[in-house]
Amino acid sequence: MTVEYTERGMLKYSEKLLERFRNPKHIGEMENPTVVAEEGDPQCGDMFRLYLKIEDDRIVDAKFLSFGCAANIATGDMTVELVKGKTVAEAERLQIKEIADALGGLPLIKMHCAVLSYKTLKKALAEYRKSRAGSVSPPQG
Amino acid sequence: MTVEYTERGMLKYSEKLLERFRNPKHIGEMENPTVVAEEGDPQCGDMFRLYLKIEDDRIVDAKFLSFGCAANIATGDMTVELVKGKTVAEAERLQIKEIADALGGLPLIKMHCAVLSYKTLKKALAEYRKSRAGSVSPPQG
Amino acid sequence: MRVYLDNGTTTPVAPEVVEAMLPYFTEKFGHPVFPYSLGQEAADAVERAQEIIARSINARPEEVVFTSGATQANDMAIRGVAYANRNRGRHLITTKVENPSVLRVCERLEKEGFRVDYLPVDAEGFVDTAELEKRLSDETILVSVANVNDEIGTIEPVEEIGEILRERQRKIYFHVNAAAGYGRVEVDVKKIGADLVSLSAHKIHGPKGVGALYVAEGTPIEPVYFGYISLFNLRPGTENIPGIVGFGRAVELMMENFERDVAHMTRLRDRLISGFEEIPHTLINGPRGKKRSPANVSCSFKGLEGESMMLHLDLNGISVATGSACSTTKLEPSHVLTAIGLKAAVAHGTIRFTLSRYNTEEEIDYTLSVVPRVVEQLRRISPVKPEQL
Amino acid sequence: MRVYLDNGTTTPVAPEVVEAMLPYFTEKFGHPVFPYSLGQEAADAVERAQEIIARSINARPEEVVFTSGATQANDMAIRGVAYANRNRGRHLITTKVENPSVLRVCERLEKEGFRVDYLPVDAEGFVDTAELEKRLSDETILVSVANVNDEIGTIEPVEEIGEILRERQRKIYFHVNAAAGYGRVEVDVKKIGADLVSLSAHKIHGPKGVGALYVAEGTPIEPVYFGYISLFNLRPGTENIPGIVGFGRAVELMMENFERDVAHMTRLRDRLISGFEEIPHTLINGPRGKKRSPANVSCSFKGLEGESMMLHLDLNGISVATGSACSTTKLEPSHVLTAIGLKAAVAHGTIRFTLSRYNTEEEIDYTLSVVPRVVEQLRRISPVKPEQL
Ligand SMILES: Cc1ncc(COP(=O)(O)O)c(C=O)c1O
Ligand SMILES: Cc1ncc(COP(=O)(O)O)c(C=O)c1O
Repeated sequence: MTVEYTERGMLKYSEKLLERFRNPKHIGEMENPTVVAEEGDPQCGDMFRLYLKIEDDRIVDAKFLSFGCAANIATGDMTVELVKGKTVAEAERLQIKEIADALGGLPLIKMHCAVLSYKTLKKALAEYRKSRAGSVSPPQG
Repeated sequence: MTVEYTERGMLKYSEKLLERFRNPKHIGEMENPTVVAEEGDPQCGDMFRLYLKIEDDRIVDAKFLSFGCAANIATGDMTVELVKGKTVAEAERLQIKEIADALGGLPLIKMHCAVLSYKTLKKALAEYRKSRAGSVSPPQG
Repeated sequence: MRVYLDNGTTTPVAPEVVEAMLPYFTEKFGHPVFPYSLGQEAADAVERAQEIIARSINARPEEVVFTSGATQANDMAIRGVAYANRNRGRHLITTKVENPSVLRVCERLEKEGFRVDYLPVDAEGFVDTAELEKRLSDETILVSVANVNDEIGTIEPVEEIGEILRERQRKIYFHVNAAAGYGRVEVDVKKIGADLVSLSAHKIHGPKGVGALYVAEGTPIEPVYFGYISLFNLRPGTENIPGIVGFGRAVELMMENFERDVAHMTRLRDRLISGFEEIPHTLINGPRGKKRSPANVSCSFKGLEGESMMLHLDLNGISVATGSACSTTKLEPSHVLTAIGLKAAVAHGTIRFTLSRYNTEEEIDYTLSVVPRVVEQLRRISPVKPEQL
Repeated sequence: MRVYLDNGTTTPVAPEVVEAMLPYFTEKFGHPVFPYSLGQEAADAVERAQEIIARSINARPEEVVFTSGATQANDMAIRGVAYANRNRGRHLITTKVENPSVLRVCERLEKEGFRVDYLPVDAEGFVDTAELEKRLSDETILVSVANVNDEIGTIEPVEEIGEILRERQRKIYFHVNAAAGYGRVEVDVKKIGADLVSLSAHKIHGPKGVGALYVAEGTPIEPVYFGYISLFNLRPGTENIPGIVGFGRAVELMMENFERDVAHMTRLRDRLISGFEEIPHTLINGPRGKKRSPANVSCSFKGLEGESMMLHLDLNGISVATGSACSTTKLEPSHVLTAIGLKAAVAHGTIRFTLSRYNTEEEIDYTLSVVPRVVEQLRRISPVKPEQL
């Protein structure tokens, strides 16, 4: 076994992340969303629900609810921020790393939070595609 | 193995011992002693030389030299104190414990110092007896 | 307002303690190993601290060994006694609700070929003593149980356990981790029948980096640390002299104020509990009344997650602990909350409020005004409905 | 006059260090494991101290683990690396002149089936590097050598040793106990080629009860302590936060004043040496000049015994160490003095004077006026004639 460095390194939140946690901009329920998706499980300590309002293949509004730690709330808020106003195709190209980077990095042990909001987004977009299947053009390469 | 208590307990000097060490009363060389005895070895860290002046089987004067630690000097000084003015027979009855007790106790690890001055005393007295052999009465019970 | 309610994790050092320590940094800075005056001064200070601590637990001064904390004391005690008694048997018994500092050592011993039983607890966290009796065997050499559970405040029946062990013909050593209980409940090694007791200074307004292990005279124990021996064979290395002095002073203050502090903390504790009970979908973990640590309130607010709650309370100036009070890097819910049967989803919403003599009624008023608001706020943004849990 | 000349045993804490520590007792008293603000403050303080110490030895902050002293760092390093590499071989090499904190660990490993070679030294205390090359084998996994001998001040050729080890195809880990050398000579882990370096705060005007181990990234090392993990996997237990802060501040002061302090100590050292050389039948142990620690004067006054001398100097207000600087309970003469070939009778009359930045010229004048008088006084009452030794 090789020395593992301080667990603290794995826990430390960036100022950016904490700021997002304290003042999330996109949290809350949405009435009449185009699509809703949920991922996670409270038994595992985190759950994430994403609401998207999509018009003309563009995400005109997005909101989320979170049961989870500070990183969960902050990554959720940042995910919404990064896709709001984008086209569905653009949103589909979002990378986990972009979410983490936009928060000034994520402690390793909290990476799963970015994964959770990312997966929820993917699920929501897939659902949207499915519901529109045939009626819209497929996403560009 | 059972827990051994602090080594410090074995090292701590009593105030009485330190006072003796600081101000020994009987240290120094003696001219024309009746008998001189030496015990110990500088290689082992302590050496003790005892001078007795004996008149009519009574120790009328005693002095010592010491190469050794504070306990060595203090036990030496106390040994002399305890036998000075005594008869040879009385001096022969001195116990190691009396020396240690008179100093307010000795750290366990320093007990050998009392042993050293005691052995030197015994040796000196034996030598005295030997040199007087036949000319004096044997020690009483 | 700043309200510190995480005294189970660590406590502010008492001003009197800092004052007692100060001379030992710059004036009485000698090394206790040398018999010159500066050294003796340091050694005497260690002895005085041994006396104070011994008196506080009804032991003899030589039975107190200083360590760098309860973690080290637990490691020294459990492995030390296990190794020294391995020829008499290789079975240990502890509980499912011990502090990680005990559990990690037991797991280590399991890797080394010892067998360890982890006793279950009931819904309030009380160790199952009937189960203990069942598990005792001719191979059992050591039992380790904390006197107070650090997460949910359960005062464990250590005297009863001591009694059970004493009744056996075969000597079974009894270790009590009293890090969470010291200063909150009486710790009398004779009444408990403990052979080893771990203590920590920073839980009782002493400094971090110092603790103690009580080892009853004659207890077979092997050193598990090696190196330069200063004062204690079991714990090599230059002693943290100012820390030890501070620990001693902290214990003096603890003993002087014990009854008053306990009454004070109990009052504040019960006010917090009553207040939290009014918040819907909220559980109080652990027992009520006399069997609960006067300093502990553990509360599960359903439908929210503890870390967020902790950080929101922090934004409001209130410091608390969450989930497993001692470890936030593991993603599993607290092993203690799991052991008392809490669903994981509820365990994740658990906050621990722990008191000290320095908390005031005003601080409790403030806390009771903030907590319900934060709970509501977090429930509003949560996709998990409390009534579903 | 009070003159402290036992800085090799421990040092007074610098006033700046006490000042830096104070807020961490009563205000910034948080536990570093929690991400609430009080906790982060403590964790940040630990990180800052890691950075300071890393810079001082040319390492990276994450490579610095805090311990309760050099004793613990040595134990962690030597056993940790030995266990982690036991499959590659079970042979260690150290020297006959190491501090007991290293020797006791090596002896422990011998009991556990490791083989340890203890390298001889020459009359000035220099490790025999030719012998090192001879002893290296395909079983060798670790070499441990102090950079400065704590008793006689010899600056060991650790860079040369590092070079020898680097030239081997097979990786042999190199541990350097720098407790006595830190603050006296440069410690650059890269230049030395060290994989592990032990440091102690109380030897450089920091507080007792805190030290550090440098572990080069990628070094295989197993934990040898078990329990509650706070910040460091290798060293469980709540960190001594004020101590760590004080250690960091002490290192800052050390680095700021390094050249001046070294020049100052060197001057005082050489004055003491010149003065003592005028006392008949007196030996200076260890090398002269650049290869000697600026802080160390080791002197054997033939025909007298060290403890008496130490206590007589103490009566005159002067604190010094004797014989084995670190242990006065064993009755054998210092293993270091024996290793350099001193006769036991001479070794028993050895006094160690160790300097710090706080010693003054006046103190040296005073010491030089007292020492010859005490030597004469003790020789007068000694049955052993110096010329016979
Ligand atoms: C019950 C219990 N045991 C042990 C410890 C660890 O003690 P220390 O921080 O002194 O290492 C703690 C807290 O940290 C505790 O609450
Ligand atoms: C060379 C050396 N190594 C290790 C130690 C022990 O360090 P600590 O007192 O920090 O445990 C000392 C002195 O005590 C020393 O001089």
